[in-house]
Amino acid sequence: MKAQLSKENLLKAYRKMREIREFEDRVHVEFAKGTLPGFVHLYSGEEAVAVGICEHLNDLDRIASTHRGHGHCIAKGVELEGMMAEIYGKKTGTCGGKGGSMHIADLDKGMMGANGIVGAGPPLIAGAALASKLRKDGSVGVVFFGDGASNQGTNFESMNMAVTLDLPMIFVLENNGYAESTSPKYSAKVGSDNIADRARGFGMPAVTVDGNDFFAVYEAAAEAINRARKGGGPTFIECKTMRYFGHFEGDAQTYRPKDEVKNARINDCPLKRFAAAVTSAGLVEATELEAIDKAVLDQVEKAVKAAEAAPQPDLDALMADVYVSY
Amino acid sequence: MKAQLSKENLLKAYRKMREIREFEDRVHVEFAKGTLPGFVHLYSGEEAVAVGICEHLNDLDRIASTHRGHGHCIAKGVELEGMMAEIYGKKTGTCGGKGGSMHIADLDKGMMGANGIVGAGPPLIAGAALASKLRKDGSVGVVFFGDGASNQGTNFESMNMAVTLDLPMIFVLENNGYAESTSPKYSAKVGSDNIADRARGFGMPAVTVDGNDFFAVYEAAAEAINRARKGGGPTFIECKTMRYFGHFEGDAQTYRPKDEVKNARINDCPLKRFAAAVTSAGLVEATELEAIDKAVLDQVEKAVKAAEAAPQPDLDALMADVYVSY
Amino acid sequence: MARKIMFKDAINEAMRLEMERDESVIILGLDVAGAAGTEQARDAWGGVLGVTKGLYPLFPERVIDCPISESAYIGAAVGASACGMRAVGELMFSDFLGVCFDQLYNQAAKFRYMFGGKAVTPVTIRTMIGAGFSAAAQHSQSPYSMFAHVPGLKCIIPSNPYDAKGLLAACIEDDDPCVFFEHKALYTMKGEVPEEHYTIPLGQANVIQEGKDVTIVALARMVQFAEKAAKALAKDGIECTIIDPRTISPLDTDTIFSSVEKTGRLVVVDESYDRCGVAADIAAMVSQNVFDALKAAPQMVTAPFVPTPFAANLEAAYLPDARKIEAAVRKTMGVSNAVKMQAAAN
Amino acid sequence: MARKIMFKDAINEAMRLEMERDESVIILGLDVAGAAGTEQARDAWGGVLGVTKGLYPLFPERVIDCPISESAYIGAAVGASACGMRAVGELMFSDFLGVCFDQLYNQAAKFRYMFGGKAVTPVTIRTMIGAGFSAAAQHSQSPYSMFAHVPGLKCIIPSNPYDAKGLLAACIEDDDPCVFFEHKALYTMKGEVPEEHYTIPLGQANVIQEGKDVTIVALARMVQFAEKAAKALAKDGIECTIIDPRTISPLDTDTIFSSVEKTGRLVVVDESYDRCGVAADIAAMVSQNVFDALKAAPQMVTAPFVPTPFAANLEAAYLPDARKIEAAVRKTMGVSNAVKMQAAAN
Ligand SMILES: Cc1ncc(C[n+]2csc(CCOP(=O)(O)OP(=O)(O)O)c2C)c(N)n1
Ligand SMILES: Cc1ncc(C[n+]2csc(CCOP(=O)(O)OP(=O)(O)O)c2C)c(N)n1
Ligand SMILES: [Mg+2]
Ligand SMILES: [Mg+2]
Repeated sequence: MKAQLSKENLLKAYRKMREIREFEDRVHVEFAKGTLPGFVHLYSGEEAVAVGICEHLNDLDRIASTHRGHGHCIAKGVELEGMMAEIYGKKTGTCGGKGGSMHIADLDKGMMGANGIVGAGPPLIAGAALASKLRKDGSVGVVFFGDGASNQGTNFESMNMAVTLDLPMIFVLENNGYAESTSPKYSAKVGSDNIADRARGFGMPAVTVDGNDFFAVYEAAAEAINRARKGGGPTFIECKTMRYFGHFEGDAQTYRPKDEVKNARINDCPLKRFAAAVTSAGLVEATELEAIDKAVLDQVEKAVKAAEAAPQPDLDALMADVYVSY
Repeated sequence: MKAQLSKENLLKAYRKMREIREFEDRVHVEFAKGTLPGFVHLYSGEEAVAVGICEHLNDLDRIASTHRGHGHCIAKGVELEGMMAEIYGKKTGTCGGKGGSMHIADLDKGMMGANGIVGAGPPLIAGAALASKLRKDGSVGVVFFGDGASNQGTNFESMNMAVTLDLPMIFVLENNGYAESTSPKYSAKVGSDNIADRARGFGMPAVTVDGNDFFAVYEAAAEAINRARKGGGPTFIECKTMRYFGHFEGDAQTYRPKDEVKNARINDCPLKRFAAAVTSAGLVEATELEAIDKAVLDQVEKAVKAAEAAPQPDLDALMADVYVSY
Repeated sequence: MARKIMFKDAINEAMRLEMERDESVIILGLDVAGAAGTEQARDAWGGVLGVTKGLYPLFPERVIDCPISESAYIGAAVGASACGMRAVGELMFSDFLGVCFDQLYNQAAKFRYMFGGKAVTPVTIRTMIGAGFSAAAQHSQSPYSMFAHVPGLKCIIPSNPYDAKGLLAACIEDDDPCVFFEHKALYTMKGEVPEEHYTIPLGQANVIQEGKDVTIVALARMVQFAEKAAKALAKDGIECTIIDPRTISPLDTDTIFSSVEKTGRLVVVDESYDRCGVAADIAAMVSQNVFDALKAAPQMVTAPFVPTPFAANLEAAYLPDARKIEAAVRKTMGVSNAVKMQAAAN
Repeated sequence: MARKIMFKDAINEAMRLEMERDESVIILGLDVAGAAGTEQARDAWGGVLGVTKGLYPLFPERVIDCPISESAYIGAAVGASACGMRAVGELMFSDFLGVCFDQLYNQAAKFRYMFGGKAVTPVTIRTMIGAGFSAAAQHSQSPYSMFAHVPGLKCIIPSNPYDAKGLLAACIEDDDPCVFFEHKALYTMKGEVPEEHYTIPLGQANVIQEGKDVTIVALARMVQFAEKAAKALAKDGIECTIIDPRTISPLDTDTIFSSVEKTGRLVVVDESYDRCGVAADIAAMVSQNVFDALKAAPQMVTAPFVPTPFAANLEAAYLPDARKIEAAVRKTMGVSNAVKMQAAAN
C-alpha cells in the first residue's frame, strides 16, 4: 500500500498529520494560558484517521465531523489561519467567529461542520450521500464519530438507511477508548471485540483497523470509497486510536491509567510510525520530514499571531445571517 | 413443550387467543359501521405472539405495547368490557375514555400502554426493567414492537442499554411483514434473513421463531424470561407472524398479494394450529375449545352492548388528571 | 370561475409543479410512495392520508420511501438540502417532532448562523397538525409554537387550498428551512386554486375581512370558526377584522399592529395552547407595541392546557370554536353574553 | 449566619438528602459517576461539571452511568418512574432536548391524562441552560419555554443556591414529571443554604424586593441583572418590585398580577427568545388579566432572535443585561435615557 502512494502523496499526508499535531498542541498551550474561549476538544493522537480517510477525498465529497473537529477540518483542506482565528472568536475566522471550535465548518471544502450534538452527523451525511447518488457525480459522504457516539440512535438509523437506499456513504468510527470518562467496554456492547460488528448486523461491509497506522486506514478507506463511488453502497470502518489530551481542555483525566498516553506517544504515535515506515522503506528522507516539521511549526505560529491580531467580529454580525431572507 | 403445560394452562391460553380474535373481529365489524372514533389498528392473526409471551407474566411484570395494542392488553389480563368501552370513548373505559385504542393501558395489570409513537416502548421498558433489577423482585419488562419499529433509534439504543445495565428485559419483535405498506425486506436491513440478528450484534441472545405457533413462542419466552428473572439479562425474540386486516381500519391494502390473508387464515391461523395440536395430542377435547369459542363470543357481545350503553365521560373530565397536583 | 380542488390536492399539486420545475426537489418520508419491498405496484399509499399519491409514478427516483427512522430521514433531508438539493421531508404527524427534533432545532436552523452565513439549507418539512379526529393525545397536536421559538426556522400554517398551494411552493423555493403545518381537518376543504404555478410570499398576512370594532387573528382551521363568529357578531352590529397570518415565523406584525391601531381590540384564536404559544406571542407583541391603541384587554382563545382527549364530547369541548370566539369578542367589547341575552329578552 | 455554599453543591446536597430519605431515588446520566469500564476509580467525573460528584461512592447501585443514548436513558428514567421509582435523569445540556424529547413530550407528560388519571410518573430531569461561556449555538440555549408549552410537565428554574436545593428536593418528591433547569453561570454562585432537608413549593414565586413603580419579572441568572438595574434606577427614585417566578409551569400568576395591580407597569426579563417564549407568555397573561391596571405597555427584555454566537463580544451583546433592563423600565416610566441624560446635563 505504501508503494501505491507517490512520494508527493506521502509528503502531503505527513504534512497534514503534522499540521494537525502542531495545531492541536499549540491550541492546548494557548488554552492553558486562559486566552481561548469556550469548550475545546483536541484531536492529537488520532491524526492517521482523519488524514488516512480524507486523502481520498476531494471538495465535492462531504464529511461531517464531531465536537473534536479540528483534525477533520485540516485533513479536508480547511486553512489553518481561518481555523485558528475561528477558535479565537475573531472576524477573520472560517465562520466569522460565530461558530467557534465546536461548530467550525467550511462548506466550500465539503466540511459540513464540527458538531456539538453527539450523533448528529450520520443523518446529515446520509443526506449528503443521497444528494451524491441522485446527482450521479461519483462523490461520497463520510461521517466521523466516536465510540461514545456509536451508541446514539441516529447512528444505527443511518446505518440501516444507508443500506436501504444504497448510499455512497462511509461510517468512520474513531474508537479512542473513551467517551468523556467512560470506556466503550462498558457502554458500547457488542457480541465481539469490535464495534464494527454491529454494522455487519445491518448487512454492511465492516472492517476494524489500527487507527494509528496511516496505511491501514488509507487502505481500508481506498476500498470503501472506491466501492461507494462506483455505486457499491456504504461501508463501516472502525479505527482504533487514542486521544493524547483530556476529553476537553481542563479534564483532569483521573479515569486513565497513568502512563497510557506517555507510552502511546513513545510506541504508537501515528506520525512516528509513518515516518519510520516511509524512511525505512527508503521512500522519503528523514530530512524531508524534518523540513515539513519546521514549516508547519512556522505555519502554526503565523496562524496564532494572525488570530491574536485579528479584530473581533463587528457588532452587527450579531443579527446577520440567521436566514437567507426573513 | 405442549406437555409442560397443564390442561388448565392450555385452555387458558386458547381462551386468551380466542378473546383477542373475537374482540378484534368485532371491532372490525363495528368500525365498518362508522360507529367507532379515531384510528384503530387490529391484532387479528398475531394472537400467538402476545399470548405465548404473556402467559409467563404476572401483574408485577411490565409490558409496553404499540399502536396495535388490543392483543397485548387482553393477553396481559385487561378486562374486555373496559377495553371495549375505552375504544368507544366511554366513561367506563379502562382510561375513562380519554386514551382510546391507541393509548389503552392498565397499569394495575402491568400494561404500560398502547403507544401512538412508533419506537417509544423500548426505553420505557428499559426503565421498568431497571426498576425490577434494583428492587430485586424477580419481575421482568417486555416490550413488543413491529418490524417497522425495529428501525427506530430508540430500539437500538435500548438494546445496547439493556446489555450494558444487564436488564431483565425481553424484546419481542412482531415481524408481520409490513410497516404500513412497506415490507421489512426493503426497510429493515440485516446481514441475514432475520432482524433478530441485529440484536446479536449487541451481544444479546436472539432467536427467531414461528410467531403463529403458540408453542414456539411460549418456549422461547420461557427460556428468555426465566433467564431474565434470574439476573441473566435481556433476550431478543423475533416472531414471524401476519396481520389479517389492514394497517389501520380503512386501509385498502393494495400492497398485499391477493390471497395472502385468505391463505394464512386457512393454513397458518394460530388458533387453528393450536387447536389441531392440542386435540391431536389428546390433551384437550375439541368440544372444550368450542365451548370457549361460544363463551368468548358472548363475552364480546356483552362488552359491545355495555360499551354502547355506557355514558360519555363527564365534561369535567376534560380538565382533570393532567397532573397529580398543580 | 376557477377550478375548485381540495386542500390536500393543492398540496400535491404544489409538490408536482416544483418537482417538474426543479430536478433538485425530492421527497422523503414514510410510505410516501408505498409498497416498497413488496411485489405489488408502488404508489400504493401516497402517504398515510394520500397527499403524495401519484407523485411516485412521475418521479420514481425522487419520491423516496424511508425506514421508520425519523431522525435519519429528516436529518437526511436537511443534509441533502445543505448539499444543493431541495428536500421535502414528510414528518407524518407533527406530534412526532420529539423523535427527530435535533436535526431541525440544532442543525438546519443553526447552520447558516454558526457557519458564518455560508450555509444555505432549503429544506421543507411537511407535517400534520390538529385535533378533531378522535386521534387523541399523540396524533392531534399543533406544536408550531415550539418551532416558532427557534431562530433559523420558518413556520407556515395555511388555512385554505389556495394558500396551501402558494405557500408550499414558496417554501420549497425558499432558501431557508421551512416547516409547513397541514391541518388534517382541512385536507378535504375545497377552494379555488389556479392550475398554474404561483407562490405566496412568506411573512405576508391575509386580511380576510375588515371591520372596525375588533381584530381577530386566527390560524389554520380556526379561520373558519372566526368567520362564523364574525357572522354571528355582525348581526349585533359588531364588525370584525379577521387576519390570517399564514406564517408565524416570519410574522406579519405590520398588518396586525395597524389593524389593532384601527380597531383597538384584539382576539387571538389558536388551536394550540396558551402557555408560551403563538396566541400569547401575538397578544404580547401587540401589548408591547401598540398599547396606546388598545381599548380593552387582548383576549386569547386557545385549547385548555390539557392533552387532547379521545372521547368525542371531550374533544369537542377542548377545541376552540365559533361560540368561544364570539364570547371573547364580546368580552373585549365589554358586552358579556349574559348582558346580551338579557337585552334580547327585554 | 447560615453556611454558604455554591449553587452546584446545593443541587448535589438536595440529591444526596433525597437518596438518603428514599431508596427509590436513582440517578441516570452520562458520566454521572464516571470511569465506567476503566480500571480506575469510579466517581472520576460526577457529571461534566461535577454536580453529581461524590454521590456514587455513597449510592453505587443508584448512580447509573449510561451510554450516550439520551432517548433510551431519559426514557428509562420515565419508565422506571412510572414503575415506582423516583428517577432523576440528567440531560447534560438542555440543548440536547431534540435527541430525546418524545419521551418527555408524548410519554411522561401524557401518561396520567391518557391513562385516565391512573399513572403517576415522578420523574425529574435535571438539565443545564444558559449562555455566557462562549459555548456557542448548541450549548448555550434556554429552551424551557418549549417545555412550558406542554401540559403534563412542570418547569423549574432556580436563581440561587437556596432555591436550587429546596426546589430540586420538591421536584424529586413531587409526583409529576418535573424538568429542572440549571443555569451554568450560577453553578459557582454562593449563598446561604441550610444543611437540613427542606422543600420549596412548586408554583410559588419569590418576591425579591418590593417597589411601587414597576414590576420586573426575571428568571434564573436574569434575577441578578434585574437587581443591579433596580439599584441603578433607585438612584433616580424609581422603585422596582422584582419577582422571580422560580417555576414557570405552574406559574404563580397571583403574585405577578397583584404586583402589577399595584405598580401598573411590567418588564419581563428572560434570557431565552421573545417569540413564543415565557416573556411573551407572562406579558400576554398580564395584558389579558390585569389590563385595566396597566399604565404603560408591558416590556420584554430577551435575547434577540438569533442563535447564540461564539465570539465573546457578540455573546455579550446577545445577552440581556442590567443596562437593557434599566432602559426597558425607563421606557415603561415614560423616561427615555436620552431625556434623562439631557436632564442630567442641564
Ligand atoms: C447528544 C449529546 N449528548 C451528550 C453530549 C456531551 N458529550 C460531548 S462529547 C461526549 C463524548 C463523546 O465520546 P466519543 O463519541 O467517543 O467521542 P470522543 O470524545 O472520544 O472523540 C459527550 C457525552 C453531546 N455533546 N451531545
Ligand atoms: C414515530 C412515529 N413514526 C411514524 C408513525 C406512524 N406509524 C404508525 S404505525 C406505523 C407502522 C409500524 O409498523 P410496525 O412497527 O411493523 O408495526 P405493525 O403496524 O406492523 O404492527 C407507522 C409508520 C408513528 N406512529 N410514530
Ligand atoms: Mg471516544
Ligand atoms: Mg409490521
